[in-house]
Amino acid sequence: MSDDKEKTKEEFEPKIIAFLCSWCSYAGADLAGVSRLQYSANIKIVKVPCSGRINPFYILKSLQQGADGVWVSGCHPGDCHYLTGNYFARRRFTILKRLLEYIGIEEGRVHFSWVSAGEGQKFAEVAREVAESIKKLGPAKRLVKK
Amino acid sequence: MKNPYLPMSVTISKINFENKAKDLKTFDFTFDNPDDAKDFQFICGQFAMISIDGIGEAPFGIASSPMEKKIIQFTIKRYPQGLLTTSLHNLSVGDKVGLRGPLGNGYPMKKIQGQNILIVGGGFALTTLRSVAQYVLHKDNRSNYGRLTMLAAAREPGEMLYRDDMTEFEKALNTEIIQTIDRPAEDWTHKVGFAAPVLKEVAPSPKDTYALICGPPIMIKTCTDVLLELDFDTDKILNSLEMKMACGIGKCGRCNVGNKYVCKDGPVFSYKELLELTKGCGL
Amino acid sequence: MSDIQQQIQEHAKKLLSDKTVDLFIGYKDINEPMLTEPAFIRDAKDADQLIWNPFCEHNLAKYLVGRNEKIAIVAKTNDVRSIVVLINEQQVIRENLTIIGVNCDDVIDRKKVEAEMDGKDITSAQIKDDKLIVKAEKISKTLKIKNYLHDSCLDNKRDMSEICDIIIGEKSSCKTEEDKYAKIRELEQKTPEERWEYFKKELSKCIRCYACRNACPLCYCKSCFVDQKFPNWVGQTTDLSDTMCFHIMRALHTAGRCVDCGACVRACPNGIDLRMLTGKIEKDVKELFGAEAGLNPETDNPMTSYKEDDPEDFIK
Amino acid sequence: MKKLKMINKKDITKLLDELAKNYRLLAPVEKDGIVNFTEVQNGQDITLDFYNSKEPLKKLFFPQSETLYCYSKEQGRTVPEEQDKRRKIVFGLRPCDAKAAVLLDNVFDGADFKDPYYLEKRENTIICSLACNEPQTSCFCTSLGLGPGDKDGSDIFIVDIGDKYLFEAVTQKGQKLLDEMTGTYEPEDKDIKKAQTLITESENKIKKQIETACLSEKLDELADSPIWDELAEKCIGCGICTYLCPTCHCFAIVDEASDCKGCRVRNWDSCMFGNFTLEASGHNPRPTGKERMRQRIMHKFNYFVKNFDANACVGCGRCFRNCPVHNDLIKVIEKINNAKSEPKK
Repeated sequence: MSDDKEKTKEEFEPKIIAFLCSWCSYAGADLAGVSRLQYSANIKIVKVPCSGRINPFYILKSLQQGADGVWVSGCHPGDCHYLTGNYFARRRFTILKRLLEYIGIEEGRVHFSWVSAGEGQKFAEVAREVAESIKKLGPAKRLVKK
Repeated sequence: MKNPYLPMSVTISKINFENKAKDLKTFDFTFDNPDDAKDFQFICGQFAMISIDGIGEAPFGIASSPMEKKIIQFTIKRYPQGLLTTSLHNLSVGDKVGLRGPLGNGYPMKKIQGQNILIVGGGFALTTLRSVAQYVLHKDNRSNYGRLTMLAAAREPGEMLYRDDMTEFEKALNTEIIQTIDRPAEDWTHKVGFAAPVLKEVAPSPKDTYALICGPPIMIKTCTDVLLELDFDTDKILNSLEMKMACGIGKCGRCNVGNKYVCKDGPVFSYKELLELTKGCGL
Repeated sequence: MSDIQQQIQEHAKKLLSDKTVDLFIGYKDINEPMLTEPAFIRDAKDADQLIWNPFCEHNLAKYLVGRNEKIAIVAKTNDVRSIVVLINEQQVIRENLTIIGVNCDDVIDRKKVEAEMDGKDITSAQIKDDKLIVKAEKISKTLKIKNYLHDSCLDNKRDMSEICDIIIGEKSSCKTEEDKYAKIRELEQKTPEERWEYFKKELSKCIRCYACRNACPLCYCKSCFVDQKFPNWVGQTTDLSDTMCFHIMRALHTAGRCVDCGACVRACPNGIDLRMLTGKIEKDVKELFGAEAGLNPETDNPMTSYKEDDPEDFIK
Repeated sequence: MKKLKMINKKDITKLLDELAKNYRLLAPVEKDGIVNFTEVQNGQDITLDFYNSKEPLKKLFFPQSETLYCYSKEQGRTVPEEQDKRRKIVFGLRPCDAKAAVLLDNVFDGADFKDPYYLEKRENTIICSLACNEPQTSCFCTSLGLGPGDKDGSDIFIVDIGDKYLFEAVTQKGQKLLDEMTGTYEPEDKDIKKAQTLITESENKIKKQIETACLSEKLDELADSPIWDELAEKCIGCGICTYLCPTCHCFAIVDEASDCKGCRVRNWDSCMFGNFTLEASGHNPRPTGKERMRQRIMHKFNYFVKNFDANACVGCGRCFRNCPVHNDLIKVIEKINNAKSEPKK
């Protein structure tokens, strides 16, 4: 088995990329921080104008460059600042998630969520859940470019 | 066996802007390894592959004269689509880049000895031609060459390259420098007009004269026609071509004109050679 | 079969001589066993070069993009659906096009026939009504054509006559009964490790020649994401991760547009079954959004439209 | 120091097992109906009953993607070393691929610049090629000056004469390897004669021909002829013909970087691709399929002839056998030879 299997799971610090829509989820993250809610530090946030802006290539490129997990979060359907951004994104994510799992990427690698600006609490919970599921899966082996 | 793909390491010693639009910069490089500097013997008109590790590599004409031993100069234009040129323009003094060369055949300075020289440069293609002018006007070489006439054309005054060098060249004896821009602009004292008509006006006699032309394709075509009208010998009209290159040593098969490679057998071809090559429709 | 060829030649002569079209795209024989080539006929007297047999496998819709002359095109059902997608995406002007739909359009899969001849080089192949007589150096076999057709033909029995301007051959009544995504559903049941191993084995055969991309009528981008350096989406090396990303990204581009014509599978020199990848997306789009590509020029692409109640069970 | 040796067919597996012990043995292996040269540890799972491999031998000396050098902040630029330095044996290669390696030497072993990556692998490999007793219908090597029995480029030349193989050492390298082989015995005259007759029989089986006598001059005349539009019309511009061709050697150099370390990689490239000559300014001297098809044919049958006095083609037929639209090189050359060239304007 590869050397990091001997390294017990606790030491493994996953690298998680989070694409957050700047109007809702990024504000949610701010609120979580302001209200001192703890969530895993391995989540590296990338601010994007809208969840509709996220090209599936970003998610694939992150997995290829060695991210152990990707989390995409945007506004709830209906209150997108650009009205329909998250509706298009939703269809795109549906196809992308099923294709990635079909190819063989483990179930808990890629996460999607709707977190509005006022849901600091939900943001922290989802963040913990994402970090937990990715830590359980261990370092990413598939699709990573050696 | 020497690895032709491994670049030498050079450091940027000076950067200055060449035009108002600030998308043309001249970089001065010094060699990190002294015996690289010794081995790097080049002649005017040769080029080198400048590379940034992780970004890429591309060919650039050497703008400084071979007589200049301490530094080596390149003038590089930033292209919006150009990954490497944009990255180069983001570098600052002290950064290191890779350099491979000298490559290509360069201008036949030996063959030109004893002859007059007519230089016709358009826009930022003046780089290797300035190298020729500096080399010819250097005190050790001036006696080997006849009259030097240099026509530098540009779209507007802000785009005229090496203006301080040209004021320097004007002082030399038996030398005439003509600058021209496409359309009149205020406080512009030199000529106005496209390269070809101005060339017809100022061109020296074709006898014992080599014409070195480099610039955008349309300028090369019109100026060559003018020179042919003045019955310049097709063997004495020299063009420096530019094509996309990857290896720079005639292996990767992409920069050929006919059966000759611009990187290895060129970039300088006489008009006579080009007529022969493009009969085989090389481009 | 030859009366279909007869009709195609007559249509070509008529269309070309009275100038309704400038170019007639069909198929030409190249007297090689089981092979034909795309034909571009511009004047009427060459019309008799046009042929029709079960080896006319190429999807000619590939040649329509970027031409603004008046064109007539011989099209099988899947090709017609590709043309519909191109019309829908404004790559082809419907008025400039005369679609000649050929209905009995089953195409023989050369790889299946070659597998029967245990590697020997096929020297001749003749059609005798519904049988194919194939000769190799010391072997001769008679095969029932029905068992050697392309999967993409078997899986996509559809009647597209109302889209076509001219219809040749009787309407194909049979519709594909059994589930066309059987192989994909079977792969879905397996564990992620088995699926990863399957795609790793398949895609490590890829030599990045881009025949799948260049044969596909949907891939008409001026500058493909593979050629872009700024940003460099996917590496050019044959490293498994780069190849996988290329094929995943290309498959995502066909979401809601792929008509499953099989041109990519036929073009691949190493026989990679890319329909297992694009088929998965085609299945998901059909099951989740109830949309199928290339049936009606007016419906827009499911990926550029949405419904309020789209499925979102996986979104936290 | 016998040049000729015989070995029975049933002992060939044992011989290969021994060779695999102290050499890296590459032999034709069939996987899902496709035969390719792969590294094997023994002689069991190889097949010598095949026409030709799908991918050419060039992939061994000039791999599809090869790291020129790696760079990092600490070590600067380092050229990767091949770990397993043992010599390689390519067993069962076809004579056309062996000849293709000689043609590629003109490019990579040039008088001006030598390619260290190619040459290191080239010297470290012994080529044992196997004569073709059964050429394919798409083979046309006889019209390129070689044939099923051509020994050029091989170190050991093998002929299958029914139940035995005749080994012949062609070069010094081959002789050294032949002497190391065990289980071989002296051939009789009738074996040598039989090998000769088999080869001439095989040569007569090749029906396809191309006329290359004055092809280079003809191509010069046809520079601007409209024939190229017609020849390139059906081509879809993929890279199969150039990637599977044993003599195509064009490549691109690309940098792969992840944060502050990475490497410069050389990948195969194809003149049929759109961005082969696309410049940063957006100008492309070969914008459409017509110029690219012209460049491909010109490079192989005109420029290579002018530069190295040989056609860059070995008649293996891979280019049109694998082409999605079967762009038959035989017919292309025929059309070029028969085309009338209009007077220069």
